[in-house]
Amino acid sequence: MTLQATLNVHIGSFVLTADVEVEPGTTLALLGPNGAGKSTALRALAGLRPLSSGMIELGGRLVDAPEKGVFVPPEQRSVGVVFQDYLLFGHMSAVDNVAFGLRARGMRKREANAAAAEWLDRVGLAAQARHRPRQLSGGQAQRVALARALAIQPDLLLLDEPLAALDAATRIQIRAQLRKHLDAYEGATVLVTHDPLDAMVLADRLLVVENGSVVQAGSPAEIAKRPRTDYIAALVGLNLYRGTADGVSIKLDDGGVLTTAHRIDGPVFVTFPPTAVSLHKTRPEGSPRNTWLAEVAGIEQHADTVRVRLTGTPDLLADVTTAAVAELRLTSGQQVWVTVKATETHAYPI
Amino acid sequence: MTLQATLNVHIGSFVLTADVEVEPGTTLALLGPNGAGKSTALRALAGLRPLSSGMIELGGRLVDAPEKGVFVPPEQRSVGVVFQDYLLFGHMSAVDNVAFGLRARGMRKREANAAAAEWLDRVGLAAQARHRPRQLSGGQAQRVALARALAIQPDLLLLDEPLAALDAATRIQIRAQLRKHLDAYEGATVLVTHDPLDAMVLADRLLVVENGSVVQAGSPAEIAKRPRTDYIAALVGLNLYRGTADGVSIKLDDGGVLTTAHRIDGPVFVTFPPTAVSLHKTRPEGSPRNTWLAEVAGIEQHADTVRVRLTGTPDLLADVTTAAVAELRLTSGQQVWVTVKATETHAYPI
Amino acid sequence: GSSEQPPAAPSGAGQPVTGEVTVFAAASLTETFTQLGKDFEAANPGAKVKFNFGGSSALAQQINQGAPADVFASASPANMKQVAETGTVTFVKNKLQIAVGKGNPHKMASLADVLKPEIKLALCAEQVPCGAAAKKAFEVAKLTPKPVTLEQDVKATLTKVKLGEVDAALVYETDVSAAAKDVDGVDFPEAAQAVNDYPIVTLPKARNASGGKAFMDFILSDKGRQVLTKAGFDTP
Amino acid sequence: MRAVRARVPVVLLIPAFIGLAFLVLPMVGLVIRAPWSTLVDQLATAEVGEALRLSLICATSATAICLVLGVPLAWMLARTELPGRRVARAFVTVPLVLPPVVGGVALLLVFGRRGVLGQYLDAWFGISLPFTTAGVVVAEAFVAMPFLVIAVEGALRGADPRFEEAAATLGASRWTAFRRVTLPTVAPGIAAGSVLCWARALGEFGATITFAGNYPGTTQTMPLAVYLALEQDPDSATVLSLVLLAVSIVILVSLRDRWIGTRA
Amino acid sequence: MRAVRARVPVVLLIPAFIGLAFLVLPMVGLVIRAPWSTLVDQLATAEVGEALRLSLICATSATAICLVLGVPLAWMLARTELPGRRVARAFVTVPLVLPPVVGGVALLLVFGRRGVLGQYLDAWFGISLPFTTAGVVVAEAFVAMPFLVIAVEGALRGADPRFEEAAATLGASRWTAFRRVTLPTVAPGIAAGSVLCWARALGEFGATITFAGNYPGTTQTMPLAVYLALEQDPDSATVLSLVLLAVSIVILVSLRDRWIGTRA
Ligand SMILES: Nc1ncnc2c1ncn2[C@@H]1O[C@H](COP(=O)(O)OP(=O)(O)OP(=O)(O)O)[C@@H](O)[C@H]1O
Ligand SMILES: Nc1ncnc2c1ncn2[C@@H]1O[C@H](COP(=O)(O)OP(=O)(O)OP(=O)(O)O)[C@@H](O)[C@H]1O
Ligand SMILES: [Mg+2]
Ligand SMILES: [Mg+2]
Repeated sequence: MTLQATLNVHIGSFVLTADVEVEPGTTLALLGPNGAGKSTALRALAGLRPLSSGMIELGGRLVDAPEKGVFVPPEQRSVGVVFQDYLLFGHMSAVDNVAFGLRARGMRKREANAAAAEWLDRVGLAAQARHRPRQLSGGQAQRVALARALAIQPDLLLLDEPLAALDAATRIQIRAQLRKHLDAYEGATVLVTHDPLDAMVLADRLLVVENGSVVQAGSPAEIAKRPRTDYIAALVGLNLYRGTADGVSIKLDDGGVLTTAHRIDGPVFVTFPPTAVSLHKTRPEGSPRNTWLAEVAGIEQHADTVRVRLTGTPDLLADVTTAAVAELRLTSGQQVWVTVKATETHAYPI
Repeated sequence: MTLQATLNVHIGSFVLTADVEVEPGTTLALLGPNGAGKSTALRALAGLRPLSSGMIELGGRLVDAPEKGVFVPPEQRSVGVVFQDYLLFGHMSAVDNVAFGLRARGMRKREANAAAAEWLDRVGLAAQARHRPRQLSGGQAQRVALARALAIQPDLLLLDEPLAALDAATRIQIRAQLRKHLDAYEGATVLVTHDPLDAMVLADRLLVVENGSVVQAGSPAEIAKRPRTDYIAALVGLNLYRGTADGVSIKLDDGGVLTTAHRIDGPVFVTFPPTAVSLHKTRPEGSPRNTWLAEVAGIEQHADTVRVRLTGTPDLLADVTTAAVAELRLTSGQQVWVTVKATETHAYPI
Repeated sequence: GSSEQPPAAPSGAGQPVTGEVTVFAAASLTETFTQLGKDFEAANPGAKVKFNFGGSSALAQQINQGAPADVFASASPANMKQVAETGTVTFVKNKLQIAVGKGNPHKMASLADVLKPEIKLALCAEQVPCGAAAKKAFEVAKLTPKPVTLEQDVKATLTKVKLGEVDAALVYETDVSAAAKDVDGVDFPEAAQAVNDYPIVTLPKARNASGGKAFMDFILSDKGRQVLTKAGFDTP
Repeated sequence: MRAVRARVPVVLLIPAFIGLAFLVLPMVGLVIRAPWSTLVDQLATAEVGEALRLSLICATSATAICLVLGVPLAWMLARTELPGRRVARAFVTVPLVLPPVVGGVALLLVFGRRGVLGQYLDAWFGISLPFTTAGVVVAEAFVAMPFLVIAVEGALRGADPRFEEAAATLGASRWTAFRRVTLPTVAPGIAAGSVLCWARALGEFGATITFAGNYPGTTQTMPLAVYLALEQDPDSATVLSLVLLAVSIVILVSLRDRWIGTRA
Repeated sequence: MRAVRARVPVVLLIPAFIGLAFLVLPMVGLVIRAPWSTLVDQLATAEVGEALRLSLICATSATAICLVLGVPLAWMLARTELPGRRVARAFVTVPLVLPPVVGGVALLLVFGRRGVLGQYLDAWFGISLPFTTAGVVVAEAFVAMPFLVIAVEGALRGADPRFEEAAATLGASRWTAFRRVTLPTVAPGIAAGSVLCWARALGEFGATITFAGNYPGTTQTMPLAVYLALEQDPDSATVLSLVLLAVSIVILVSLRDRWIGTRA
C-alpha cells in the first residue's frame, strides 16, 4: 500500500506544502517544531481536512484530488490514526474503544471484544479494560488510543506523537512493541514525533517540516550527515546502524562490530550519540568496549562544538570541543582511535 | 509559603497516600509511572479533589483538613495549575486566556492584557496572541497554559507535565525559562514529570510515587545514589553537581572542576549520565576533557550493567559492562582514572 | 343532573333508532347534552350517542373540513351559519345577568352601576356570542362600558368574578346559576333585548341522518326542554 | 464525601431561588385552593381514567415519533452543509409560534379528509387521521417536535465534532459514528429534549381538539377533559390538572434521574 | 472549499426530511389556503399592528426574565449538590404539563387581587398584575421558563466541568467562572433555550388571557387576536397567524444564525 501524496493545505494564513511518499511496510517520520504543520499533514492524509490542491494516492487509488473532484472520506480510506489528544470515546470502556473499529468493520461483538482485550493486554492495560477514559491517567489513555488505531490493521497508520505522554520506562517498552507492530505490518506508516530517538528507531525515512514547508527529507543517516537547519542539527545527534546481535556483540551490516551493555539477539538497530564518542591519539586502555581506528573525513564548526565526520568500520560522527580539536591537532585524513562505551549504545530489535 | 501536606485520597479502588513538604522558593518533583497518582496528588493540592483524610497547610494556613471540617476552595488558595491537557478556554484568544487569572483577581482589562501579552512573549507566542486554542498546535497550547498559570504569580505552583508536548528545541528553552521563573518565585512548586532531566534541572527534591504510595523521597542526588526500585534506577541515571561556570570551565561547589562543551557563566547545574563515564587503569590521552583519579566505593550489579560508585573530586556514578569490570579487575578501594567527555555534560544556569 | 323519571318512550313515529349518532355540541352544553344523551340511549336501546364538545367556531371549522358529524348544536347563530343555512332550529335562548361577588358587596342594581369608576368590569369579547349580547345591551341602555378585559368566553369571564379579580361581569344566567355558590346574579331590564340563541341542525351530509334527526327531535321534545330549563336556559 | 466546592455564589442562588419560587408558587396555590373532596368522585369516573391513559399513550407515542424524525433532523441541521439549512432551521422553530388552534387548522388543511395530502390518504389507503387516536398523536407530535429538535441541535453544536472524525478514521460510516459516538455523547441533550417534548405533548390542547376532536375514549386526553370540566365546574378542572401534574411528576422523577443522571 | 465529508447517510437523511416535511407541510397548507386578499385589510387595522408590537415586546421581556432567573436555576440544578435538587428539577418540568388556562388560574391564585402574594403586592405597593402588560409578561414567563431551564441544564450537563475547575485555580470565584467560562461554553445551549422560550412566549395564549385578560393595546397579543378572529372569521385568523409566523421567521433567521452560528 504505497502512499504517495502532494499535500497543499491552506488554513487561514497558514500554508502547508509537502510531498510525501511512503513505501509499503516502511515508516516515514515527520519532525518539526511546534506549529510546523505536522498534525495538519496527518489530518489531510486521514481525510479529515481536504486538500486545497495536490493529490493523495494510497495503494494506487486516488483518495483526494481536488482538481479531479476526487475525495474519499476517512471511513473508506482504511487509515488508523492516533490523535495527539487521544479522542477516546468517553462513554465507552477502554475495551469498547478498542473494539469500536473492529465492530464498525462488521466484526461480531464477542470476537471484536476478544481481539480488543488482546490488544489492551499488549499495551499493558489488561487490568484497565473496563475503565472509562476519564478514569485513566494521561499515559494510560494514550496507550488505549494506540491500541485502538492498531486494532483495525489499517492500510495507512498515522501516529501523532504516539509516545509523548508515556513515562520513560513504558516508553521504551511501547516503542519496541510499536517497532514490532510496524514491521509486522504491511501498510505504510506516517509518524509525527518530537523525539529524535523515536524517529531514528521507528522510521525508515524522515521528513523535516518547518513553518509549513519540508526543509529536509531522507534517511535518518542522510539527514544526520548533512543537517540543513539548526533545528535538524539539534535534533539528529545520533549515530545509527543496522546489524545482527548475538548477546552483547553486534555485527553491523556495513562492517564492524559494536558491543552493547544489554544482551540482545537477532537483527537490531544500534545508536549512540556523537557526544558519546571519545577520540584518542593512541590506543586507550580502559572500560570503553568499543575501540577502533578511523580517519577524519571532515570537520564542521557548530555553535559550541565541533562535529567530526570519520570513516572507518563503521563510519561515525563525533562531537568534541574546540579545545579537544586543538589538542589532538585534528585535520582531515588524520587517523585517530575512537572509543564508545558499551553503556552509551542503545540497541533495539528491528 | 511552605506547603505541608499529608495526602490521603480515595478514588474508587485507587488510594493515594503521600506526605508532601515544600519549602518556599523550592521545587518538589513528583515522579512515577503512568497511573501512579501524580495528577491526583496535584488535584488534591489545588483543592479540586478534597482529601479523604489528612491535611494540607499552605503558608501556615490550613486549607484542607476533613477531620476539622476545613476546606478552602481552589479560588481562594492562590494556586497556579498547568493541567496535563491544558484546559484552555476555547472561546477566548490566547491572550485572554492568560489575562483571565489577572482579571479574576481584579486587574483592569487593559493592564491585564498588557501583562498577558508580555507573558505570551516570554513563552515565544507573541505572534499567536489573538489565536483561539483550537487554532494552536499542541505545543503552542501547552505554552499558553504555562503562561496562564505563571501569570497569576501564585503562592503554590502546580505543573502537570508542563514540558511534555514541547519539541526538543523549545523544550530546552522553556525549561531554562521555567527554571528562571521558579527561582525568581517565592512560593512553593510541585512539578509532575516523566523526564528525569526535567526533574533534575527543575526540582530541589523528588518524591517518587508508584501505585499511589511514595516509594522514595529525597534530593535528586540522594535518590540517584540509592535507588530503591527498578523504576527509580531506570529514571535517575544522572550525575548532578552545582557549581560556578566561567566559560567552559565549571568549578564545583563540593570541589573539583568540570569542562563542558558550551560556554556558560555564573552558578550552574552540571549533569552527565553514568553511562558517559569511562574508567581506565592508566591515565588516558585523548579528547575527553575531564579526567580525574577516583576510588571505587561500591559496585552494584544491575540487570545488565554494573553501577560503580566512586569517590573523588567530584564523587560520581559510572555504569559499565560486566566485561569491563572483569578486565579492569574493579574492586572496592581500587584507584581508577575517570574520563567524561565535555560534550556529554549538560550545564544549566541555576 | 339526575333523571328522576323513568325513560320516556321512543319519540317520533316509533321507528327504532339504531347505530352511532355523532353530535358536535358547544362546550357550554356539555352537562345537559351528556345527560340527554344517556336518556336518549335509554329510550332507544339500539342507539349510541357520541359527543364532540368544543368551541362552536372550532366545531364549525371541523365540520367544514369533513368531520363526520350528524348533529351540530351551536352556541351562536354566526357559527351555525358557517355550516348550514337551512334546517336550523333554535332550541334554547340564554339571557345576560350581571354577575357579582357573593352577597353583592358593591350593591349593584342596574346596568349603569357597572360603569362606576371604582368597579372593575369584565366582558366577553365582541367576537363571541356573550360579548355580542353585552354590546347590544349597552347599546340599548345607551351606555359606553369601560371593561378591563374582553374575555374569550363566558366561563373565563365568570372565573374573574369568582376569583375577585373583577367586581362585575356580564354573563349568562345559566352560568350564574351553575356557579351559584361563588357568585350572585343581578337581573337588568336591557337583558331582554340581548338574548343569545342556540341553534341546532341535522347536517345534510350526516352518515346517520335518521339517528341525527331523532336526537334533534329528542332535544326539542318536552323531556329535552325540561333538562335544559333546569340548567337555567330559557326555551323559545 | 464532603461537597467538593460547598460555597455557592449568592449572586446565582438568589435568582435561581426566585426562578424556582416563580414556577412552584402557582402550583402551590393550585394545591391549596383545590377542592380535594371532589378528587375521589372525579377519579372514580371511568372517563378520567381513560383520558389519563390516553394522554400517556399519545404523549409517549408522539415523543417516539419525534425522536425518530427529530433527532436526525437536528443532526442534519447541526452537522451537514446542505443548502437551505438556514431556512430549514427557521421553519423548525416557527411552529412554536403558531397558536396551537391554528396549528390544528393547518393540520386539517393538510391531513383532513379534504386536505392536501389527506384526500389521497383517504382515497388510496382509506386512512383518515382526524378524529382518531392516531390524529391525537400527529397533533401532539407536530406541536412538540420543535422542542426536541432545537434542544438536540443545541447539544450537537456543543459537542466536539472531532470525536466523529476519530470514529470515521476507525472505519465508521457517518451512520455508525452517529449511532455509536454522537448519540451517546449528546444523550443528556436528547434526554432534556425528550422531556420537553413529552411534557409539551402531554399538556397539548388546542391542536388536538381542533384536529382530532374531543371524543371520550378515542381522542379525549386529559387537557381536553380539563377544558370541558372548566366549562362546567372549574374546581374539578383544577383537581384534574393536579392529577395530571402528579402523574407526570412521578414519571419524570423516576425516569429522568435514571436517564439524565448517567453523566452526573 | 469542498464539503469535508459530502456523503450524508440516507438512513439519517430520510427521517430528517420526513420530519422537516411534517413540520413544514401544515404551514404550506395554511399559506395555500389563506385568503391573501384580506391580508391588506387586516394589516391596515391599528389593532393588528398594536397586537403584533405588544406580542414582540412581551415575548422579549419574558425571555429576558427567563434568562435572568432561569439560567442560574439551570446552573443550580446541573452543578450544585443542594439537597432537594431532584424534586426541584421535577417541579421545573411539570409546568409544561399544566394546561395553560389552568396555569393562568394558578397565577391568579398567587398574584391576583386576592392571591397569596397578590393581596400584599396590592396593599403594600399598589401593584396589580392582572389586566396589565406586566401581567402578560409574567404569564408568558411562567409558561416559557421551563423550556429555557431544561435546555440550558442539558447543555450544562454536556459541558466539561473541568474548565470551571481550571478557572477556579486561576482565582475565579464560582460567579466569575460561571460568567466568563461556563456561560460562553454553553452559549449554543442558551441560545437554543432562548429561542424555544421566546417562541413559546410569542405563541402563548391560555395563561395570558386567563391571567392578564384581553384588552387591545395593553394585553391583547397576537395569539389572542387570532383566537378571537377564529370565532368569527377563520380565514382572517389564518392570515393573522401567518403574519405572526412571518415576523418570527424574519427575527429568528436574522438573530439565530448570528447568535448560534458562532460555534459552527
Ligand atoms: N483551525 C485553525 N485555524 C487557524 N490556524 C490553525 C488552525 N489549526 C491549526 N492552525 C495553525 O496551523 C499551524 C500548524 O498546526 P499543526 O497543529 O499542524 O502543528 P504541529 O506541527 O502539529 O505542532 P505540534 O507539534 O505543536 O502539535 C499552527 O501554526 C496553527 O496555529
Ligand atoms: N475518576 C476516576 N475514577 C476511577 N479511577 C480513577 C479516576 N481518576 C483516576 N483514576 C485512577 O487513579 C489512578 C491515578 O491516576 P492519575 O491520573 O493520578 O495518574 P498519573 O500518575 O497522573 O498518571 P499519568 O502520568 O499517566 O498522567 C489511575 O490508576 C487511574 O486509573
Ligand atoms: Mg500537532
Ligand atoms: Mg497524570
